Amino acid sequence: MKSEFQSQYSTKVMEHFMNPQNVGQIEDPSGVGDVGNPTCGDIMRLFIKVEDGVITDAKFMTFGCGAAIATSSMVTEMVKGKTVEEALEISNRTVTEALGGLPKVKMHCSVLSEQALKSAINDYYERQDKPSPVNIPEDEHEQCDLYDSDEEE
Amino acid sequence: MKSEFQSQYSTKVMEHFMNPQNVGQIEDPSGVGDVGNPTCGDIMRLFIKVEDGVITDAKFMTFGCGAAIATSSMVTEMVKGKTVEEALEISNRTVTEALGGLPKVKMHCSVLSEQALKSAINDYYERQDKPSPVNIPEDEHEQCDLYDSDEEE
Amino acid sequence: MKRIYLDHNATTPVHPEVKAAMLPYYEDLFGNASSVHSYGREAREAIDVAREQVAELIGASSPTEIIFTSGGTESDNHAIKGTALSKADKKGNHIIISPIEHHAVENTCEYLEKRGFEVTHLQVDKYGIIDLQNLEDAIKDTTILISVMHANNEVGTIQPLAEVGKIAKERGILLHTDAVQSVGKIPLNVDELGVDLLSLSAHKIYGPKGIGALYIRKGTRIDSLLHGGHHERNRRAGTENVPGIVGLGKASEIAKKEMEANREHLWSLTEKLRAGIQEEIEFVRQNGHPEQRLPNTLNFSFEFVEGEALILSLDMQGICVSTGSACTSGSLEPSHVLAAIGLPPEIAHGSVRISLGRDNTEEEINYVLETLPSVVNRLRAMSPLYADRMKKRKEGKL
Amino acid sequence: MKRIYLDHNATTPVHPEVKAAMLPYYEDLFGNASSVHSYGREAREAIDVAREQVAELIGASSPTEIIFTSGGTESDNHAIKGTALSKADKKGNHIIISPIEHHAVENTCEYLEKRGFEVTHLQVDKYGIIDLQNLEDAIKDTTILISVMHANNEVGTIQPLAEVGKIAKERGILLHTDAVQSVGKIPLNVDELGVDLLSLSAHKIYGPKGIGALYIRKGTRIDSLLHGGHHERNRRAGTENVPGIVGLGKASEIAKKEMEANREHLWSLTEKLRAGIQEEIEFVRQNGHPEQRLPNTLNFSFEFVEGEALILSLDMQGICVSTGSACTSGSLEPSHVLAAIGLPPEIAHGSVRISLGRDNTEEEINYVLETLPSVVNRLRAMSPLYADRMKKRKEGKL
Ligand SMILES: Cc1ncc(COP(=O)(O)O)c(C=O)c1O
Ligand SMILES: Cc1ncc(COP(=O)(O)O)c(C=O)c1O
Ligand code: FES
Ligand code: FES
Repeated sequence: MKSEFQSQYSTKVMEHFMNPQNVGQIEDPSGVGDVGNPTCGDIMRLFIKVEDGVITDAKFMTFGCGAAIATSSMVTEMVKGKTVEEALEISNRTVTEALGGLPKVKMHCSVLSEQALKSAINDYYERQDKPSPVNIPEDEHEQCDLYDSDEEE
Repeated sequence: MKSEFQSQYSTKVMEHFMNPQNVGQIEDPSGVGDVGNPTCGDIMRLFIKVEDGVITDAKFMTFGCGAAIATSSMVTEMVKGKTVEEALEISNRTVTEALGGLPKVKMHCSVLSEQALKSAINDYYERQDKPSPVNIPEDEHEQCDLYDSDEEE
Repeated sequence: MKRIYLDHNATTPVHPEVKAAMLPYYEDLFGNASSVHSYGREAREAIDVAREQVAELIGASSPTEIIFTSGGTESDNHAIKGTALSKADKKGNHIIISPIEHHAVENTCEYLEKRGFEVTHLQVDKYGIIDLQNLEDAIKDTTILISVMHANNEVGTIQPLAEVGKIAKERGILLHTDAVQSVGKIPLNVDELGVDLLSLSAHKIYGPKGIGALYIRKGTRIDSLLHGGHHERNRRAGTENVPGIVGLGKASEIAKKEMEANREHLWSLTEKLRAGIQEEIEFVRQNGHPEQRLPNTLNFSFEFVEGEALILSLDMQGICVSTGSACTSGSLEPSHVLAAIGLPPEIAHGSVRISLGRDNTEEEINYVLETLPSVVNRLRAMSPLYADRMKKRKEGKL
Repeated sequence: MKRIYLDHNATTPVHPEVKAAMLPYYEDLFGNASSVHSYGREAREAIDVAREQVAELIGASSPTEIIFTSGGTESDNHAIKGTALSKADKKGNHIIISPIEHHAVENTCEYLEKRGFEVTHLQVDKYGIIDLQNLEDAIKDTTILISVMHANNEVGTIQPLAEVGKIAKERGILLHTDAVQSVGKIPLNVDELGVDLLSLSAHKIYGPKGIGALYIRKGTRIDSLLHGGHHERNRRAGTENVPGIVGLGKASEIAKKEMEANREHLWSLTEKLRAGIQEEIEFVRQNGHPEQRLPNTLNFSFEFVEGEALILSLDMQGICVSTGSACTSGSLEPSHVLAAIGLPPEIAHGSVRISLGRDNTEEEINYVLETLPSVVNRLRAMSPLYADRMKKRKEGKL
């Protein structure tokens, strides 16, 4: 009940926001995903290094809110050591859960992290000229302004 | 400025309310005034005794608010010792002044005291079959509900 | 002089624990609940707790059904105008209210009437209770809202609201109740009553003035009254009154905890007072329902005297009571509630409401019973109406 | 960790003297100001005093021109809807507002628009100042109200309101101003400004939350927003929030007395801060007018970083500031004020409002100047936008 009115971040989110893991670029990446829109205040750029079908490294650069930075950090942590197929199982829900939840108004930031990951994997397939099995999820909302539409007037 | 928002009684009003002068009836009055309307919550009955054109005694009975009782007391005090002609000079304004003012919403109670006095004097003239010089003032307001009409909505 | 306060339906002192709960939010924890930084988070958390406390008191199934307002008046205005304006042009424009509603409901409906809405006033019996058949008959296809108060502020009568709730539900009409006087005083559950909208106010239950709440049942869509920032999930704009909200929350918690004890205490004191008055004083009528009433509220008409003179005289003896509702005391209208229960105006003018609170004692009631008769007698001794009546009695005409 | 509060435009702590003035009205002097008995009279007197204190602060010619409300939002809603609904069907239905109004004005107008009113938004220059010719051109025969805020809450820009007042008067149109951010901070006189309606709020000037006032020039007739009892001379129903009103009165008195000293203090601190930021940090823009601004308010855009991330990071260092207005921080819309002054959205997203208060010290400003650059740098180090920009610079493309 309480969380419905809560617009606060969990301790886990704040940890990843203050000490984000895997910030930076990979010099010679296997795939790069670049999603978001500066007009809406968020851009996420995710780099993966794939060796023998396994993601051995992941890095990110993000322009965005606290949740965007924390989910970027979390998603890069989660993919490392996974096979590409396993990585495709990661969704905005699993990222959010790993962070101990996100305020309702910040859910779309976790969608962004899923998009960034999938688009990096997509890029990995394309660079290899392989058909991509990836379905990049659409952010359900077209406009930047997400809060209003969800709530009562 | 302050008094516009004040709905309180002056010390003088409270004195006359708590210790009203001249309560009662005159057994053999020279004139009686009976004004007001129980439906509106106020009735004032004023008795005068006139000897050689001079008001030698005055008494009242009042069903009404604090201001009604205080103005009754004050007006009976004011008329005693005055000639009938002098008594006719007394108005709701002079009664109110003698009481140190009244809240705006209570001004009509002082009108009632003027009406009661004038109607007693009128009665005095009529009992003597003399033409009455008295003009009994009309309460400006026809309904009981006076407060609203005066104020903003 | 010691003062005896018997006007708790007008307002109550803030409970010491409520005040203690509020104080930190003025200086140390003064943040704006919308702020992202730590001051804002502290304020937000305090509001969340208070919302649950209020939800608990009225049995709301989720705290999200509670929005905070500036008091009972705003809650009433919000519920009624919010429904009217959101439904107008669509479903209809007809509103049904009881004839003994607080002015916050009545005058809001009057305002809507001037703007093209249709308002039906129900009838009540001599105790102030509405008639359910009369309600059923009043309903039209265009009826969008029924608003019936739970307990009356002047006479204390409690309505058969659960029955109203059933009718409203059957006919698919929203039901609002002004529960400002019943919340915290008698058990109350929004589901059992079947209400969609419920108004309450903190200062009637030992909370601070200037804060109240509106219960809005999940799924009920009404227009906002105050537009602006995204506060209260877009339903009530304005920087949250954090200390006030905390105070309302705490007052709700205490009211729930102490309700049973207070009810018994108040019922026994009021019964003693009622019996004493009826024994000691002639020409007195009790107004309102003798049993279906708030445990703290009594209303009497003392014939031949005027109410303001009576309460001023009592005030001089240290006894604080009121005529009808505090809101009309500045005006000279006789109470519309007393008129609706059929009291003739001259008798309505002599009415006094005595509303007790948790701190009143038996000793205080004894003092009132010693003092009241002589005060009434003093005023009757100068009343021409009383004189006439006594004369008739002497003449054997009565 | 010591916290440095630099978000005074969101809300302020209650001044210790204000709190001390309020406290007696919770327990000992808890009466309902409408009550006839002694508790009521004590409350009434306290309200009378407060009304004069507020009237004094804004130069109203009579305290009867002040009504108390639940805050700035209610005052804005009351002024605008009250005018619209009282004039509609008679004079016209056209309202003119600036494009940088607080949501309490903007969303109220948007609501009215849906109900058939016509609303014109003026233009502003890059500092946020309206154009008087543009205003003259916008006026129609049907214009019933102009609403232009005195000082902006996000960027601090002060409008040439006295000029607007002249135009409004000439054309016989009511002028409302939202002066929530200017009252108590800069000298202000309702007659010199020529306004008919003015909104203010206590919690922005070291008073309590949940209380404000609306100035209504004598003779201005507008509809009520809250209907009910005869409070506030029938213009605003609801049991008066006595402690709140006393607090607003006291805060007004103190604001008047301390205004000059505070202005100087705040101006010198903000100038130091502004100079320091512009010296220490690259890619930063000041928003709002550099001179025609509130003495306590600065607004900067830090390019390539997002505002929420920046204020959260500062919060971790004990520095409390905000992005734009506190009311929109829960939402993801970029500020409409920054959009109106022509800031591209991606830059608007990196904006921070720093609003100082009477208790801030030079030491605190020094700490901010030490901390802010590294916080900005940390976020830029993870920003893809910054990386791209640096790459271009290295490639000699800029
Ligand atoms: C039944 C009822 N409804 C509404 C109100 C108004 O509440 P508030 O004074 O909080 O505006 C009151 C009290 O004044 C009341 O008794
Ligand atoms: C310019 C302006 N107008 C109106 C308001 C609303 O005032 P309140 O928070 O008292 O409702 C605020 C502050 O939130 C403001 O800054
Ligand atoms: S990145 Fe869009 S709000 Fe989080
Ligand atoms: S007698 Fe009518 S109010 Fe005073």
